[in-house]
Parts: sequence; structure tokens; C-alpha cells
Amino acid sequence: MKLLTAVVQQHKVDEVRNSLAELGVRGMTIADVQGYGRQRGHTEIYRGAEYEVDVVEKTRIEVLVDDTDADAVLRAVVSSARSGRVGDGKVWVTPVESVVRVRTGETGDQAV
Amino acid sequence: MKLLTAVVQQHKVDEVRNSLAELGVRGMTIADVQGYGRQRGHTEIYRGAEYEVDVVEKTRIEVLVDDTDADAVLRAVVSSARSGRVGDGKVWVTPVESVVRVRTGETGDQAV
Amino acid sequence: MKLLTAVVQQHKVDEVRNSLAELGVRGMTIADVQGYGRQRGHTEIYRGAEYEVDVVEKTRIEVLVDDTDADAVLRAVVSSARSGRVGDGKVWVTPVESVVRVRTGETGDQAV
Amino acid sequence: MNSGDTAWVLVCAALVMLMTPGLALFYGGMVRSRGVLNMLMMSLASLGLVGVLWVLYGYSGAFGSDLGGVGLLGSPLEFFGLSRLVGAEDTSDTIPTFAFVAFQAMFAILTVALISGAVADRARFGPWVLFAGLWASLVYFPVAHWVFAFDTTNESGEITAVGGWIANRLAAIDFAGGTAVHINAGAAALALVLVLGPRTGWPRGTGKPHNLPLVVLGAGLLWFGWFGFNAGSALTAGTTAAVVFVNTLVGASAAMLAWMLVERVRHGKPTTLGAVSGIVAGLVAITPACSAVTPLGAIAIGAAAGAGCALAVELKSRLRFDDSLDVVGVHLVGGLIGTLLVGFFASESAPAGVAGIFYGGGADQLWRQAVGAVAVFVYSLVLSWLIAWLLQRTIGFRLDERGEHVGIDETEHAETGYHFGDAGSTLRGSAAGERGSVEELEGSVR
Amino acid sequence: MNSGDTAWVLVCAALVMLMTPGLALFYGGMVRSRGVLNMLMMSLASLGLVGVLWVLYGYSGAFGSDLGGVGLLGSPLEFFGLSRLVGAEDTSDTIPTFAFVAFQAMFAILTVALISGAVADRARFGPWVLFAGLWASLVYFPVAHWVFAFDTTNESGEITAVGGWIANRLAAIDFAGGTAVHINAGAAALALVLVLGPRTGWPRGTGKPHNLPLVVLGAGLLWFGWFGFNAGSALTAGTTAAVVFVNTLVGASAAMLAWMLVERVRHGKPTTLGAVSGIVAGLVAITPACSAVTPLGAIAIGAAAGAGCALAVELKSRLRFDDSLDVVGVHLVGGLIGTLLVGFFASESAPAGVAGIFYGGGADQLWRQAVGAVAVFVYSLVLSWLIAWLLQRTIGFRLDERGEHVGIDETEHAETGYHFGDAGSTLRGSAAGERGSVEELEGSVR
Amino acid sequence: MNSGDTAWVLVCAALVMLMTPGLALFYGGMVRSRGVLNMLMMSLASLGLVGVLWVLYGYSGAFGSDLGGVGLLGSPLEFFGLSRLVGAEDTSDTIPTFAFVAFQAMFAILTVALISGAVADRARFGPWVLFAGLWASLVYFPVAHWVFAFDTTNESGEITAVGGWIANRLAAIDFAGGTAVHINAGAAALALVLVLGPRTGWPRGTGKPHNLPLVVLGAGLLWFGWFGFNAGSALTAGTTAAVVFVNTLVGASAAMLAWMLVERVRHGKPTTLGAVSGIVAGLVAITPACSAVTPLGAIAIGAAAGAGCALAVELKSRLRFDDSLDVVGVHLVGGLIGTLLVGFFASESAPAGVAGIFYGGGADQLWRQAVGAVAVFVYSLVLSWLIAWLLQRTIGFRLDERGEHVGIDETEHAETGYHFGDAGSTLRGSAAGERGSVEELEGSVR
Ligand SMILES: Nc1ncnc2c1ncn2[C@@H]1O[C@H](COP(=O)(O)OP(=O)(O)O)[C@@H](O)[C@H]1O
Ligand SMILES: Nc1ncnc2c1ncn2[C@@H]1O[C@H](COP(=O)(O)OP(=O)(O)O)[C@@H](O)[C@H]1O
Ligand SMILES: Nc1ncnc2c1ncn2[C@@H]1O[C@H](COP(=O)(O)OP(=O)(O)O)[C@@H](O)[C@H]1O
Repeated sequence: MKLLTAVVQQHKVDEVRNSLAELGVRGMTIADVQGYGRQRGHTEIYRGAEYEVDVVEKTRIEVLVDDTDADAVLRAVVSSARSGRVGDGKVWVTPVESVVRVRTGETGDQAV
Repeated sequence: MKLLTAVVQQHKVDEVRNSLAELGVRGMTIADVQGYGRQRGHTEIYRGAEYEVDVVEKTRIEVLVDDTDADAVLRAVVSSARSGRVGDGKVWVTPVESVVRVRTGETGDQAV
Repeated sequence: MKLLTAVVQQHKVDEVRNSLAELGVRGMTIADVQGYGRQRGHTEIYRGAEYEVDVVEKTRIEVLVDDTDADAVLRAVVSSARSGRVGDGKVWVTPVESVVRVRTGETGDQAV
Repeated sequence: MNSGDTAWVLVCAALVMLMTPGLALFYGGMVRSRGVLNMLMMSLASLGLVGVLWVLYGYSGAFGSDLGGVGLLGSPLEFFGLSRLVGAEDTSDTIPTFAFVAFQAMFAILTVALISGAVADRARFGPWVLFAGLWASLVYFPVAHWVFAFDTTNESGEITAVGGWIANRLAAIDFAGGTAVHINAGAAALALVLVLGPRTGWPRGTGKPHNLPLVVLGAGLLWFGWFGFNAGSALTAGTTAAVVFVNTLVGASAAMLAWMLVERVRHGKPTTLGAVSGIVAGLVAITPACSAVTPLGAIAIGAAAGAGCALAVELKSRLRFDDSLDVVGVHLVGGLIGTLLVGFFASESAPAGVAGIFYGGGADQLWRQAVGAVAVFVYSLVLSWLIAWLLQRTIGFRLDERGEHVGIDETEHAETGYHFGDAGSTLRGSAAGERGSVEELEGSVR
Repeated sequence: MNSGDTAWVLVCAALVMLMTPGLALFYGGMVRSRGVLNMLMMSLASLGLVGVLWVLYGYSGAFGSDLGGVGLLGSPLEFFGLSRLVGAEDTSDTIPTFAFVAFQAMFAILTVALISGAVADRARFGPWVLFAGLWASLVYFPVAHWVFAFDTTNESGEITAVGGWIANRLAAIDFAGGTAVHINAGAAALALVLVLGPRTGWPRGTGKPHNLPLVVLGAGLLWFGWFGFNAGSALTAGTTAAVVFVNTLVGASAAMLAWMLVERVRHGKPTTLGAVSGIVAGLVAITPACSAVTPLGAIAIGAAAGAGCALAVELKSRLRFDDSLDVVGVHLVGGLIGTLLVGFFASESAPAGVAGIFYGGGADQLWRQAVGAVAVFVYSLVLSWLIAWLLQRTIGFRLDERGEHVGIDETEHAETGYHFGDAGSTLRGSAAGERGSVEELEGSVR
Repeated sequence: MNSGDTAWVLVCAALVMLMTPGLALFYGGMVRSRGVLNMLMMSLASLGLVGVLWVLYGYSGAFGSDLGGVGLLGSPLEFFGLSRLVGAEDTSDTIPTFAFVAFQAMFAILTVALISGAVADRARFGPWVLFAGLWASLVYFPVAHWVFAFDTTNESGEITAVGGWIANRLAAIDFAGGTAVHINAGAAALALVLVLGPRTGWPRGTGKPHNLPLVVLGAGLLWFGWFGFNAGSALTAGTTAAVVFVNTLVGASAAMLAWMLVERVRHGKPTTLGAVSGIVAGLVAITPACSAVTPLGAIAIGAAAGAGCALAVELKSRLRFDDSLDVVGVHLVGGLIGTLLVGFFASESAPAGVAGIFYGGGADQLWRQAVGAVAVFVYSLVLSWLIAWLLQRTIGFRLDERGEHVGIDETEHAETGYHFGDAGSTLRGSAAGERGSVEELEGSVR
């Protein structure tokens, strides 16, 4: 089991989801996060005081995948999340020792 | 050290927390997330336009636990988060190489 | 590659960021989370009904770092996030098997 | 026709109308976020349904010729659709009948909406609409007749048309509706709570107010509109309206201070929700009394209501009924306080010209007040309970547990109050058109 | 001078003024959260710009001496800056000219703001301001002359000053602006949508209303203000105003019920957005008709508008135009329904005293209504299209795709609507001063 | 008694009352989200406390018989509790005394609330309430006497009762309170900032406005209410009120445009916060001038205030004082601009009938304006500083650093403004009752 975590542009979520669905992966967990990186933020002005916002809104996607699928899923995420511009984000894979589906208690590949 | 991550139904958080407290685990970190999975979302209607909301609000719980406790904690989370219906969520365990308590600099089991 | 996750006091984020910048680490991903731990929450009152809020607002920081930098980064986070009071939070390190920069497809150390 | 009086009453009608959206926001901000829309919708439904019913037969039931001359009900079909009134010669030397129709319409609408606060997060919407219609017809319209329909007399003082029994035979003082509006709605709220039971999980885990600025906004609009409610009830723009206006101000002010003080003493800190609750409690209590007391009397009544209601709302968890947003604790208790204190604080120098116990009058006025209050309370409680019980037994009033769990907004209205992020939902096929043509469209952007 | 009438018209002017912020919130809550500020700003800009233009030459163009006596335009410089009116002897026995100026100013401001709902999230702000100014000058001021400028006659009935052609020659009934305001704005909205094209990604992924309580608040303020809009148009505080007031209430009430019913039948659940949309649709439709029908007629027109608009707003995705917040579906369609139904439901007993088809009159009034509606529609559509097209061709009206993607608030106004958390932004050097001195300052806290 | 005038003044009193909740929301939206409630509470406290004080001795201090005939203070106990006024024969042929009492009460309340914007996020609530009471008593009531209490004269023009020195001896023009309200509050705000010091961390990290739609709503309600504030100050519904009304509209409109222009030039983009700040700046500046200028003059004064305040608010970080929400930059600066420009733009054809420098008058009026402005500024600054300093020295006015860090809402009011999610808090034992009985209760749901 692997856990694939991706931090991507917010508007890419639907595309990532579709590309994973094509691989048969339907489950995932997403969250709103804020990213710092190469991508510059923007400036806001309130009554003449300028604020530099150096975070960028991103979406964090977590997908549990079978060892054998990990590579294909990684590739699918990367290609569907890519726009080619700075700020496209990162994807990383970490090892998972065990997974349980809460409803049934199933573990391992059955659980995802 | 292990990191146990659980994605559960929002209203199960208190029960999970109580069951962990019984095991002596008091610390944890939680966040609002949105899940895709087998569980169907719902439909919203705005001026006749129907929106299919296919995410479900979930809560993500992270608990750092001692290697030896990992199994018991996992079991406790699973049983307290279970309702038996689709959408109960997942729990997974990942290896942790080191943990530090910021306040004291303690590491390892002392830190949690 | 390592993934360093820190749960810290919200108002320490800027300091953590600065200390990492000094080590040359500029990228990171942050999220609002809620923590349970030793730190007590506070009480809110609505028309005489008292609510015990036992979560504390925290910020969760994720940083991908090179194996060799992991230790230095860990130390920097710990020292910059410390106030010495209960509730300063935790930092932990987990192994990462692979990282990809979405924009370029670069992997490993190049990706962060 | 007096244009100044007409302008005044029409403006006041608009002010009172605004109270219902104000109340909706006041209530809406107090529930958890996934129930805010249903809370808003219960008030909106009253604006829709009671607005129409008022024109059809409500005005007639409240202000039509008394049936049998006993002061219990007006003839409901006499002015059906107001048709007889349109184009009729209107020789009044104060205001046109239609101005009075409009002003009183807003009272009916608001009173029904007030009830909804008791049943947050658990009343199915369809049955609520039915309840609103039945309650307005069977409870509000008659009670409005009792309290607001005054006898008409000719120059020699003979009664030419009989009005409601509380206003005339009993001669209880209820200037702007402490009984007809607040005790009435409070009793209905109590009945609904008894029939529907508490929210699942109550009192643990039913949530804190999700948007207090919205609550403050609602309270601000309520207070603003309440000047129309009370001072408009003078029906002319003169000294009475002006005195009532000042009393409405200081009654609420004093109540706010009193509520905050109680909180400060009992819980250590004055809260925002407490302050605005104090405002509303004070406004409720001064409503029946505003024409009968001096400004100092208004301060006393306001302070009593602020402190009294602050204590009253803490009782519900002890008495174990989930009056979710304290309709009983604020409107019933506040209405009783105001109605009864008239018997003590009424001053002969005030516009109503009656002396209460503290101003040299006897207990005469007090028992009149008490009889009026009890009559409305009992009538409303019994009728409301029957209507609600019937609805629960037949079509089912209460939301099922799954619906409550998921949230009533989603279950009953297929909507969510807020979307601050934008991920995660797609427009369904039908409305979206085929994909191809959408892309075509996008191409057409110049 | 009649102080009652003056008080009435001035209060109504204030009520109508409040409709523009109300509309801003109504619209603002309906867009996605990263476009809420721009939506608010489009209405605010109208308050700023049209307010000033009205004083400069707008009032004069609408109500100055008719140019050539053909009823098309007032003389725009006659009352430039209103200078001639200040201090002029005002012997009217009803209201001061300035009260009328103020009241009508608010109509001009609101009408321009109404249009903005059609172009959510994609109109550059500078060009919008230009559009607002040009549209007010070239479309609204003339049309207001057509519809609202009545002939002045002397005692013997001779015309001493010629007014607009629709009000006088055609004698269409448009009491408070079904044509001049709603059809006019609706047609302009349609033109803007045609020129600017749909939002990128529309109809998928352009988001749901981000803040429905804000939408409900906006609708509440609109309804409240609309009493001033309609009943104030009587310009005196008397029976006409009172009848209009009641019609404005029940027209909206009935429309709300009708819209909810349509939703219940077609989609299974009545929604909050539907209920408030029904309110607005009913108010739009009753606007031209409110003086011409009985309360029962108002209920009929309201119900027709509520149901009609509920169906109309579903057409846009089929017809493939992104009228984002349904200005066409609600204001154009509702305005047409109300204007035309006058021809059917007008009753001789109502203040306007004209009989429609259902009340024994012939089709005479109907064709007058139709001609008025079509004339305003065509004029507004063509002119609005030309102005928008010109702006798009020259300076570019539409936001670029990057701007749309990032969000129009950030792109056009450098702001974000909401910041519920507080992490992640630091004040830039210049405004912050050097760091050292800031710390100094902190030390000075006593 | 004139019913039209009475209706007008009472409605205007209600409009001005609404300004305080409007201001609360305007301010509340501008602070960071964890301070919104305290900001709302500071205004609410004024509604509570000053409302009561006004009735007790405030009205009497401002409008009671002048003490010593020097125009400095009314006799504070003459009308204690307004008791002498209730039931007194009121033979005025315009409005009842109580209408005037109500109208002026709202001014006192609003002025105190205005100050609070300067000390966001750091003033302890208890001391704030004390400050509000002391400031109203020692600063506002006297200054209101100076500016708003006019001499009473008999038919032959002899003075029968002496009023305030600024209104009568100096004869400065301050129609609706440029000095008494805005300069007064602005000077007090400055004093508070000096005593309390800046927020910890200011100017970095003290946060951006957390809810701009709320700010826009507040501004909308302020503008709406301001029509009552200015035009109501005429105290009759006639030409003066109507002219003032139009000036209040265009003054604000022009100021909004001017502020947006300054932003466009200096920062590249017009912002929402800028637009609404411009509205308020324009309203402040036109307040003293609205009866003395033509609409073109109002546009000029509005534009000057919009641009002037837009520049002024940028100074605070340079001058290093944390006037958090720009009470000084908008109300003091705007009030000065308006008060002084009367000396230039006053036109004899306007209702006040005085000519300023640009309209052929000499500098006479200008120095009167300047003396009035300076007198109020100095008096308010000194007294306010003393009161605040005393409170800080004795009971401590400023919140401690921990409280600021955690957030003032939690520290002072034990509440949080918003709860959009629902996780993470459980009701404490006492209020929840034992668990068992709760489950019992749940079983009773039918
Ligand atoms: N070292 C890191 N650890 C964790 N997250 C990171 C790291 N670097 C970047 N990120 C995340 O990836 C996002 C994109 O990174 P950025 O450097 O802006 O662009 P790119 O990946 O295209 O070079 C950031 O907004 C942040 O959320
Ligand atoms: N492969 C996955 N990776 C990460 N999270 C998942 C995955 N599958 C499901 N989840 C999370 O678990 C939640 C429950 O999953 P779901 O399939 O709906 O029900 P169940 O686990 O009961 O079969 C989802 O809402 C999602 O948050
Ligand atoms: N076992 C744990 N697993 C995950 N997160 C934890 C754990 N214990 C504590 N935390 C997080 O660390 C934060 C600080 O912990 P706390 O015990 O309050 O203080 P300290 O670390 O200073 O002893 C908590 O709010 C929570 O978010």
C-alpha cells in the first residue's frame, strides 16, 4: 500500500479526479491548503496599505493505492494536474503499513 | 513511532476521541476534509439548475502513537468510527522516523 | 526524501517560515487544523449555556526535504516554533519514496 | 384624509414588514450553519402565505363586523379579498383603510414567523407551511380581533360596531401587541416544542450560533422596525407616537444593560448574544406598555425584562424542553413581564392615561392585564398544540433522524448556506447542455 | 406645500436608495466567493456615478422641457446642476421639486445597477463604469422621459408643458416603472450578455451562490425599499399610495408561493433561492400594475410572474446565454408579464380607474401596454448593444481569461471578500515603516 | 401640531437609530475575524448606555435651560427622566417635544459609537462602557448644547431662552453635526489612540478586513440612515429637507468617485473598501454643509472630502498612530473639510442663505467655521484624553498582550463570531444535565 499525496492548483482537482477515475481509482480525500513556493502571491490594497499575500490557495489530494498501481496513479496525477506554469505543485509517495476500511474492517487492498 | 491517519464521518469525532482517551491517548490533530468514495453525495438545486455534489464532508484525524500501541489504537478508532454504512471512511498507518515535542525538544515516545 | 510535518501555534508560522528560508527551504504547504493535547481550550458562553471548547486552532506545516537536510530543518522548525508554553506542538518526519514536481516532471531532490 | 398620518402609518407598515426578514436573520445566525436556510425559509414562508391569507380573509376575520357581538371573531368573508374596500369612498379624516390593512398585515406575518425559532433544525418544511396557515387562521386572526379591534362609537358615544373583548370589555392595555403577538407566539412555540420534542443530541452537540454578526444585524433591523411597530400603533403622527417612540428606545436600552449585567455577574463576561437578546427582550416587554408609562417606567420595565429573560432562558435545559432559540424564554416571558408590569408602572401622565399600582392606581388594571395575558396564553397553547399534534399524527411534522443528521438545509431545500471554497460539485447534465456545445460557446467569447 | 406628502416622498426616496445596496447584496451573495466584491462594486459605482450625472443633466434630460414637443427627450441643460431650481420660489401645494428630484434619482441609480447581474465575474470594472454612464445618459434618461414625464395642464385642461410619449400620447399604464426600469434593464442585460459572452467554463464550474443568507438579506431590503418605489410613486400620501402598498405586498407574497410551488413540482423541493427569486419576480411584475388592479388582481399577477419567471430562468442554459444572475429571466420576463397583464387585470375600482379585458374593458389598454413594452425593449436592446460593442472593440470590456481564472475581485479590486483565518500575509514595507520604529511604538503602550 | 412634520422627524429618528447598527457592521467587517464581536459590542453598548443616559439627564444637559446664560451647558436635572415633559401641554405647531428628544437621542448614541473604530482589538470592554458614559456626559452633552441648542425668541425677536454659543453667538453653520458629531468623535478617537497605543504587532500582522460584504452592508445602512440624519435636521418636511436630501446624495456620490480615482492613480485599482470609505467621507463632509450649498457645491465638497480622506488615511502609518479603522482620517479630517468648506461654497440661494467666499461673501463665515471647529476639537481632545488616561491609570483600559494574542472576542466576550464547521466543542456538564435524562428526552420524540 502506498499513500500518494498531491498538492495541486485548485482548478485542477476535477481533471485529476477524472484521470484517476479512468484508472479505476474512485476514492480520495481532499482538503484546502495554502502553499508557499516559487509561485508569487498577489498584492491586496486596503485604504492604501498594500499587503503582500505570499501564500497561494492549493488543494491537497490524498489517495491510497495498491503498490502495483502506485506508479500509474502517480503518472496520471502529474499529467492531469500539469498546466506547465509555476505553481503546479508536488506529488509524493509514502509507504503505508496498513489500511482498514472502517465500515467492514477489511484491510489491505480490499480496503481501498 | 507510527502515524495513524483516519478519515471518518464528522459526527464520529467525539466518539473516536473518547475511545482513544480510554487508551490513554489524548493528543491528536484534526482537520476538515472532503471525501470522494463509494458514498454518494447529494443534489443541490439553484434556480432549477441541479448540482451534483459528489464530495462528502469528512474529518481527518492524525494520531502519533507508539509502535506497541499502534494496533490497539487502530482497532479503537475503527470500532468507534463505525456506523456500518457506506462512507465510514479509512484508517491507515504510516511509519514515522522521528517525533519531537516542540516545547521541550523531547523526542520519540516522550514526545507524544 | 523526507516529509517533515509540524503542528504548531498559528502565530508561529511566520517565524518558522523565516527560519526555513535561512536554510534555503522556500516551499511548504500549510493548512488550518485543530489540535487536542495537553493545552486546555477555552470556554464560550451563549445565553448562559457554557461550552467547553477543547480544541485549539493550530497550523499544520508540511515540508519535503532532502534526506541530508532533514535534521537541520527539523531543528530549525523546533527552535523557531518554540514559545516554551504548553501547546507548542509536534514535529515528525516520515520517509518519502518519491517526489515529483508536477510542472516539469522532475523527481527526487530536483523536485522540491 | 390626513397626509401626515397616512405617511406615518404607511412608513410604519414598511418598517414592520422589515422586521420579518430581520427576524429571519436574527434566528438564522443563531443556528448551526447547516440549518440556516431552513430557519430563513420559515420566516419567508410566513411573508408569502400569511401575506396572501391576510388579503383573502385574515383582515376580515380580525377587523370585519363582530360575529354575534361577543367580541370573539370578525366576519371572515365580509371583506374577502378586500374587494369591498377597493374604490369605496373613504371619508376617514385620518388614514385610508388600506393603510391600516397594510400595517396590520405585517403584524400577522411577523407573529407567525416568531414561532419558528422554537423548532430549529427539525421541522419539515411542508408541514411548517401548513401549520403557519392554520395557526394564522385559527389562532392569530381571532386573537387580533380580541386585542386590536376597537369598538366604533358615534358622536354621542354609543357603540355602532362591536370590537374584540380584550380591547373593549376587559379593557386590558396592550398598545402594540404584548398579548396578541408575543404571548401568543410564545405559547405556540411552547406547544410546538412539546409536540416535536428536542433536536437529536440536544442539549449536547446541537451547535453554537454559527454567525453572530448576522444575529446582530437581525437585531438591529428588528429594533429599527420596532419603532414602526410600537409608535405606528398610535395610527397618527403626534404626541402619543413620539412618547411611544422614546419609550421603545429606552426600554430596549435598559434591557440590554440588564441582560449584560446578569451575564457579567453569573458568567463573568457580557456577551454579544446576550446584548442582542436583551434588546429583543426589552422590545417585547415595552410593546404592550409603551403608551402607558413614562420614560422612567420604560427603563424599569426594560430592566426587568432584560434581567428576567436572561434568567428565564437558562431554565429550558433544566426543564428539559428544547426551545431552540428561546421563543418562550424571550417572547412569552418578556410578553408576560411587560403586560403585567403595566399594572404597576402605568402613569396617568402617559398617553394611555391610566394609573398603575406604583402611580396611585389600584390593582384594577393589573387583574385586567392578567386576565388578558392568561386568556391569550391558554387559547394559543391549546389550539397550537392541537394543530401541531394533528399534523404530526397525519402527515408527520418532525424531520426524520437521518435528515437532522445530514442537516435540514440539504434535506428540505437541497441547498447549502455558504460556499466559501469552490471545489467539488458539478452541474448536472440536463442543465449543463452537452459538453460539445459548451465548448462551442466558450469559443464565442469575443 | 403639503408636509405629509413631502415627508412621504422623501422617506420613499430613502427607501428606494436602500434598494441599490440591497440589490448589491442580493447579487453579491449569488456569485462565487471570489467575485462578490466586484458584484457589489458594480452597484456602488452606479450610486456614485449616476448620482452625480442625475444632478448634472439627468434630471433635466428626463424632466426638462420637452425638446420639440414630441415626447422623446427633455432639455438636458435646462436644469444643469439643478442650479435654476435652488432657491426658486416653489409654490407647489404638494411636494417641493427637490423631493421629486431625489425620488427619481434613486430610480435611475437602481436601474443601472440592475443590469450588472447579467455579467457576473467577467466585466472589467473601468469599462463597466463607462458603460453605466453612457447607458444612463443615452438610454435611461430618455426612457424615463417617455414614461415618467407627465404633461402639465392648466385648470382648463390645456397642456402647458408636453411630457413623454408613452405616458401621455400612448397612455400606457406603467405606475412605477415596469417598462422604464425593468424591461429597460432586462433588455440591456441581454445585450451585455450577447456582447461579452458567457463566463469561461459556463455552465459547468461557474459556481453556486456562495452566501445565501446574504441573498436573503438583499431580497429583504429590496422588498422593504420597493414599498417606497411603488407606493411612493403616488407622490402623495393617500388612498392611492395605500392601495398600491397592499398590492406590492401581496403581489410579492403570491409570487413567492408560486415559485416555490413550481420548484416543488419540478425539482421536488422548494429552495431558498427560489423563494427570494419569487419575491423579486413578483415585485417586478406588480410594479407597472400596482395602481391599476385590486388585491386579488395583484395576487393573480404575482402568481403568474412567480411561476413564469421560475420557468423562464431555466431556459438560459437551453438558449445558451449566460445571463448569470437571471436579469433577463426575472426583470425582463417579469416586467413583460406585469406590463401586459395590466391589460387583463386592470379594474375600474382601482386607483388608475381603467378596466382591462377581464374587468369588462376591451383590448384597448392591452395594445397600449404592448406597444410601450416593445418600444422600450427594442430601444434599450439596440442602444445597449451598441454601447457595449463599442466598448469591447475599443478599450475591451471583457476580463481576460487569466483574470477570470484568478477571480475578478483580486484582478480588478486587489481585494478578497472574506478572511476568516488570519495566517499568511504581511504588510509591505512602505506602509509598515521600518521594523525598528514599529518595535519602538510597541514599547510605548502604557 | 403638524402631522407631516412629526411623521418626518420620527421616521428620521428611526433612520438615525439604524446608523448605529450600520456603523457596528461597517466597523465589524473591517477588523480581523476574531475581533468582530467586540467591535459590534462597542456600538451596541452605546445604544444601551447612552440611550438611558439621554433620558435621565442627557437631553436636559443639552437642551435644558442654559446655565448662566453663557451658552456652555443646559441644566442637567431640569428634565431628569423627561418626567416634566410627559403629559405636559405641547402647543408647538410643528412637532412634539418627544419627537425632538428621540431624534437627538440617536445623535448622542451614534457619536459615541463612532469613536470605537479607533481602538479595535485592544480596549477592555468594561472600561469602554465607562468611557462611553463619561464621554457622553462630559463631552457630548455640552458640545451638543453649544451646536444644536438654538435661542428661543418671541415674536418681537427678543431672546426668551439662551442656547449654545456656537449656534447663536458665533453663528457657525453646522446643520447636522460636522463639529458636534464628527470632529468631536474624531478628536476623541485621536485621544484614545494616544492613550492606548497601537495593537501589538501593528502595523504588521494586525490583519485585513475579514468580511467586506459586511462592510458594504454597513455603509449602505449608514447612507440610508444619513438621509434622516441630515434632512431630518430640518425638523420639518419641506423645501429645506428636500434640498438637504439631494445634497446628501450627491455629496456622498462624488466622494466615492473621488476616493476611487485617488486609488486608481496611486495604487492602480479602485477597491471596495475605498469606495465605501469614500461614501462615508462624503457623508461626513456634507453633514455641516448640506443646508448651505447648492448641489454643485455639494459635489465639490464631496469630491474634496473623498480625495482628502483617501490621502489622509495613508498618513497614520507614517505618523505612527494606530487609528485602526480611520476614525481620525475619515471623521476628523472629513468633518474639518466640510466645516471649513462651508466658508467657501455657501450659496445664498441655498436654504441657509449665507454666501461663502466663492459666492461673493467675504471670509466672515470662514472664520466662524474655523473657530467652531477648533473649539470642539480642542475641548474634545483634552477631555477625552483625560478620561481615557484616568481609566488606564486606575482600572486599566488596555487589554493585556495575551488577550490581544488570543483575540478580544474570546477574552472579553467568551464568544467566536463564526462557526462554519461544527466539530470540536461540547456543552459543559451543568447546562447539559446528566446524560441519562437527555436520552430519556430523546425517547420522547413522537
Ligand atoms: N518543499 C515543499 N514541501 C511541501 N510542499 C511544497 C514544497 N515546495 C512546494 N510545495 C507546494 O507546492 C506548491 C507549488 O510549488 P511552487 O514552487 O510554487 O511551484 P512548482 O512546483 O511548479 O515549482 C506550493 O504552493 C506548495 O504548496
Ligand atoms: N483510495 C482512497 N484514498 C484516500 N481516501 C479515500 C480513499 N477511498 C476513500 N477514501 C476516503 O474515505 C471516505 C469513505 O470512503 P467510501 O468509499 O465512501 O466508504 P467506505 O470506506 O465505507 O467504503 C471517502 O469519503 C474518502 O474521504
Ligand atoms: N499524539 C498526537 N498525535 C498527533 N498530534 C498531536 C498529538 N499530541 C498532540 N498533538 C498536536 O500537538 C498540539 C500540541 O500538543 P499539546 O499536548 O497541547 O502541547 P505540547 O506538545 O506542548 O505538550 C496539539 O494541539 C495537537 O494538534
